[in-house]
Amino acid sequence: MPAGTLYRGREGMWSWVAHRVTGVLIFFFLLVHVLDTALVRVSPQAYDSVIQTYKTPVVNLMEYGLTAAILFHALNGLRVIAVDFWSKGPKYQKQMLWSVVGLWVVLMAASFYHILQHTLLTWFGK
Amino acid sequence: MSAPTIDAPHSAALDAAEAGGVQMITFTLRIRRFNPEEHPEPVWVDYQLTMDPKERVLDALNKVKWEQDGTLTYRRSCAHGICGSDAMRINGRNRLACKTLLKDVNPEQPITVEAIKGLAVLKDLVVDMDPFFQAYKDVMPFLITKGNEPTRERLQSAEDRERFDDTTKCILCAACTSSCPVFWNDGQYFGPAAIVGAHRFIFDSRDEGGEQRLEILNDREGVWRCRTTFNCSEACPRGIEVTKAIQEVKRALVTRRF
Amino acid sequence: MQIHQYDTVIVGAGGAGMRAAIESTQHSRTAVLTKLYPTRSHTGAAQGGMCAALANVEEDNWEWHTFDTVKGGDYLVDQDAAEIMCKEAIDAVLDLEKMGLPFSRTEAGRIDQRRFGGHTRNHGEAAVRRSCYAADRTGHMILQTLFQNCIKHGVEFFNEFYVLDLLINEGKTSGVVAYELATGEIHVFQAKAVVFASGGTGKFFKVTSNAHTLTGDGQALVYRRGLPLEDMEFFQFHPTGIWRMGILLTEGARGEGGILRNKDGERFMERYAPVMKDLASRDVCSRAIYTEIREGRGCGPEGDHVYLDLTHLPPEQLDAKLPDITEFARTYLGIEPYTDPIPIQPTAHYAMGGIPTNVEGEVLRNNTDVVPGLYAAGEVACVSVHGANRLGTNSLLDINVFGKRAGLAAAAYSSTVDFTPLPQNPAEKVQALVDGLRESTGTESVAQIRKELQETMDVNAMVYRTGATLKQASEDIAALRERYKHVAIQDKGFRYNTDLLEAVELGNLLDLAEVLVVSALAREESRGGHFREDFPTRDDVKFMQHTMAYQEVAADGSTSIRLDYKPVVTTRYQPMERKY
Amino acid sequence: MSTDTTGIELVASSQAHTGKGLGTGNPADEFVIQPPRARTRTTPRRTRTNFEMLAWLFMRLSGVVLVVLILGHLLIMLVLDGGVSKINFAFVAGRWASPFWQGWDLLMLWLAMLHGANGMRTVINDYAEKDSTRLWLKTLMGAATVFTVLLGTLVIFTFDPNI
Ligand SMILES: Cc1cc2nc3c(=O)[nH]c(=O)nc-3n(C[C@H](O)[C@H](O)[C@H](O)COP(=O)(O)OP(=O)(O)OC[C@H]3O[C@@H](n4cnc5c(N)ncnc54)[C@H](O)[C@@H]3O)c2cc1C
Ligand code: HEM
Ligand code: SF4
Ligand code: F3S
Ligand code: FES
Repeated sequence: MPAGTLYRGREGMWSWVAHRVTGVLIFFFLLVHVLDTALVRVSPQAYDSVIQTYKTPVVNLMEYGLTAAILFHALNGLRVIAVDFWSKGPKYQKQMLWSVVGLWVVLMAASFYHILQHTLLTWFGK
Repeated sequence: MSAPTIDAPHSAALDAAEAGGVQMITFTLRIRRFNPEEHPEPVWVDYQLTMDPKERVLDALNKVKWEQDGTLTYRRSCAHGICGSDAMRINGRNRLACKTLLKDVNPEQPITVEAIKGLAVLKDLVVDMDPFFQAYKDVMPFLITKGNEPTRERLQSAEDRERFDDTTKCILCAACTSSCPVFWNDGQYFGPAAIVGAHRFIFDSRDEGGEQRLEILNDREGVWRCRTTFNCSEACPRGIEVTKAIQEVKRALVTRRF
Repeated sequence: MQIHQYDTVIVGAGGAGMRAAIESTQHSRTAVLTKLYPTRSHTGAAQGGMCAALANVEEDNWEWHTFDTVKGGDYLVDQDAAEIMCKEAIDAVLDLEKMGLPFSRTEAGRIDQRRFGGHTRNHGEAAVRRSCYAADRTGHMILQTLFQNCIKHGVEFFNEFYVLDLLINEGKTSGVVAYELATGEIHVFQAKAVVFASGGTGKFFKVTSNAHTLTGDGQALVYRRGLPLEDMEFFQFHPTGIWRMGILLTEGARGEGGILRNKDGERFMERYAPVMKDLASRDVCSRAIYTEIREGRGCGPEGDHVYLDLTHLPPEQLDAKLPDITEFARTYLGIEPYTDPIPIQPTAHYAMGGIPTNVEGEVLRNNTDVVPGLYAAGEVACVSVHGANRLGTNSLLDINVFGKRAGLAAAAYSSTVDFTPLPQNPAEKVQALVDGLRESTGTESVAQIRKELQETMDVNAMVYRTGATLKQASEDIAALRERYKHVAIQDKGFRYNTDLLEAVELGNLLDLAEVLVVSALAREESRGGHFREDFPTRDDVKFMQHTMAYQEVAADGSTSIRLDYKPVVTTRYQPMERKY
Repeated sequence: MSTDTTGIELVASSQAHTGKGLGTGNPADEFVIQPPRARTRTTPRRTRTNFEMLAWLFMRLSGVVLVVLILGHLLIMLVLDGGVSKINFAFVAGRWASPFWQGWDLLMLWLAMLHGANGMRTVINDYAEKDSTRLWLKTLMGAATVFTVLLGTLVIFTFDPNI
């Protein structure tokens, strides 16, 4: 696409792009997640060995990313629902979006240690 | 004879508006030109202009056409935002060229101008509007009533009139529809303008065709395709709360009571 | 070249064209040819309202409306036509309401009405509420509603088709020739009846409320076929255009209580029109403004404008009744009308003159006879209901009343007659015109000639005119017409060649400007919109008649203008001194 | 003097602009910049069912419920006592011993998968240009969904902590 033909949408458009991207991401993750959990039917060892790989720093970080995606999708999803069903929703969509982002940042910061403690512990020790 | 005078001091804005001796600026207008008779691919062309920053982008286009390159092609008529001819993408966003002052689109940088998205580009800034109008026609945008006509006007309270006021302002400029990401993806979606057109009648207390129109918009390509991206509301030069109108139609469909 | 056959062809899809189309489509096979998508027509720019003596809010009747129209037109109005218009006004408004037009409403749910310039109760006693409106978007609503009803009736539109010639054969209408913008192709439309509704011609002035596309195409091509143009010297200058830009601020603003003020803040209209004050008719207000400016009481550093003051009106009232024009002030001037007065100046607005028709919309080829099958309605036509000065709101009325009449008459005619054969090589003239422009090797620029035309018209043929200024304009136009012969265009293509069409339109403007100036020069009196400083009074003995201008073509192909006069139809009202 | 129109083909319809160029035979028409998919006479296809509306409603309702289910799930799995480090077979076994958590996870699985699948359907509809591509993608996605949902359900119901 020749440069400049991008549409410079505003908050509403970019939040939708993010919502869509995170939605698709979660969907694919979910497929994998059900598969790995299904291993509990195969044998405890198989399950535990897969879960073990989840505890590596790389996957742990991805987990953090996934949480970020789910959190954003969930919060923004609530915003979309508010736009749909609350008559003043469209008017306050931007304020709601910034609240979503704000809440998301807070929650992500709060869960930083909790989710990544495993990695932090491996890397930096106690 | 009493001659009431205005004693309010001149505001700075009024002084600015009336100031003599305009400060001209020189800037670049970057237009995405496309003329299939000459070249099958679109190209960006830069034009240097010196103008009063309080003039409109349409004035700048006119200046290019009249003084530099007569082949530049675009639609325009009223030149004050009332006819809907000149929706185009200015600095990446849909606007009416005649309602956009140069000073408001940062003339320090090149100002980019290109055709609206999602409709076939025929030449320069001219797109094929027929699919757009077809979608509008498809929602039956005319008053539908049953029974005998009254001899005088139909009565309508001021509140009932106010209910659909916002969507009567539409000038069918297509700025909204061509800003909608769902519409770009495939031209099948009815698009916000058609829904605005339907809304204007669905919420008119005199109209009795709301049910039919709702049924039309209940289509696979109807209101449900809207992803609430708000590009339409941002783009509308008439300040119509387009997304809100769409949501009202959705809610009317869900409740089917209005 | 393609040939099409339709019973009725309508040229133009503004208010008049679409109103005609709604009628004629129901009775005959109709095509509407329009150089713009219908909703782009300039009817959509009309703001203030459409008058009808509905008496919804105050006592009123159509006879008072007729009187105001006749007086407003400085007694040059054909009174039989004015009576029809004012009487049918009531149904015209009700028809629109039934078609779905969202009028602003009264408390009781009826169509609301507001005051407007020159509209009075009981023959001039006081201002009356007669104008039906939808905020300050009345024209927009009319245009949209008519378009919507055209969709309902399945009207067949040919969008972006420029009609460039009228075909007359054996003295009867046989069709039109059009140029398709998208492809550059020429189309011949054979038709039994043709209705011209192609709108105004304001673009020969620089400061104008008119759209870029109002170039008088209809008037010009009919005129070149040897048919007369009536009263072209009467052009209305609306008092309140945005300073320098000409964008209109409706008279409804003064109807809602807005006041004109000079640089001292004085409400100067009290001096010029003690009764109606700011709501005097437009010619009176425009002259008053220019007098203030000339006498040094204009505003701004150059003293070249006055103010429209709305600051004393409650913001809620402005939001509800005048939302668009307040937005214009914000967008284009960057000022806040709640707190600042708006700089304004008179702006070229409306052509009272045009193609002469009778009350059925039939086009006259001289003072008495019609061209069978040819109709005109709207601003392109001159019925004449506006005489020397149109009252505000009477044009939206005109396009509805006479648009409908012309549509009905055309359909009735075309269902009784056969096609008139097309002349030999029907597209010859248009082909020659576009080929000539495409292949021209001249050096003159369209934009430059147009600019000079607009400048001379603004200086010499505006609100105040004298023999000398008009002669100057006439010489300038003659020189520009000469230069126009060597005009060249840059776009030689076929697809969307707007360069070519701007050149064609300029040709029309030049011809019509010449007619305006020549007619004005001959009218040695002041009446309505035509004010001669060298003849400042009305002369009912010599000039109580309509000007009829004909193009005469000499053997060598050169053209000249022949003026003739047509009596005014007077029924009830004898001319009186005109005071507001 | 007149032109005889009997032999000439009369053109009656107005412009046939359908987004497929101007249809005038002008070679330049091939180069018109097309919209992604032209709206034609046969589209949009009227559906006349409430499917889209129900799907839309389902997205919102399931969304609200999922907020509770998924955020709760995340909280327990990733945040509370020890995060991922604590997860192993025994932990899962412990949870699924209770029908409450069985129900929770089952509902979460179904809602999330149906919500996700419907969301993916929208995405595919938007971006797949050809009808056949669309069909393929949707079939693939549908199959994956059905498989996953069935597998997950099976696992939850037939889970045996003493394996
Ligand atoms: C800013 C403004 C405000 C106004 N406000 C009021 C008001 O409040 N009340 C009132 O009564 N009047 C008002 N008027 C006047 C009134 O709006 C116009 O006179 C009236 O709308 C003219 O309508 P019309 O149908 O004759 O022409 P238009 O609406 O101008 O339509 C002309 C049509 O002809 C077509 N056309 C032109 N040339 C060609 C060609 N060569 N080939 C094919 N088609 C062609 C165009 O495409 C267009 O569709 C206002 C005018 C202006 C400019
Ligand atoms: C956590 C709670 C969730 C909420 C509140 C939520 C909310 C929503 C809402 C309201 C929509 C509709 C958006 C629209 O119509 O414009 C949506 C779309 C979507 N959701 Fe979710 N969702 C959640 C979880 C999930 C999960 C777990 C998945 C993946 C399996 C998912 C995948 C999707 C997808 C793919 C879309 C379509 C995106 C689009 O069309 O742009 N969502 N979500
Ligand atoms: S809703 Fe607004 S943007 Fe869309 S067509 Fe109407 S006026 Fe233009
Ligand atoms: S831009 Fe499109 S997605 Fe909806 S909110 Fe507007 S129609
Ligand atoms: S030219 Fe009419 S809207 Fe811009």
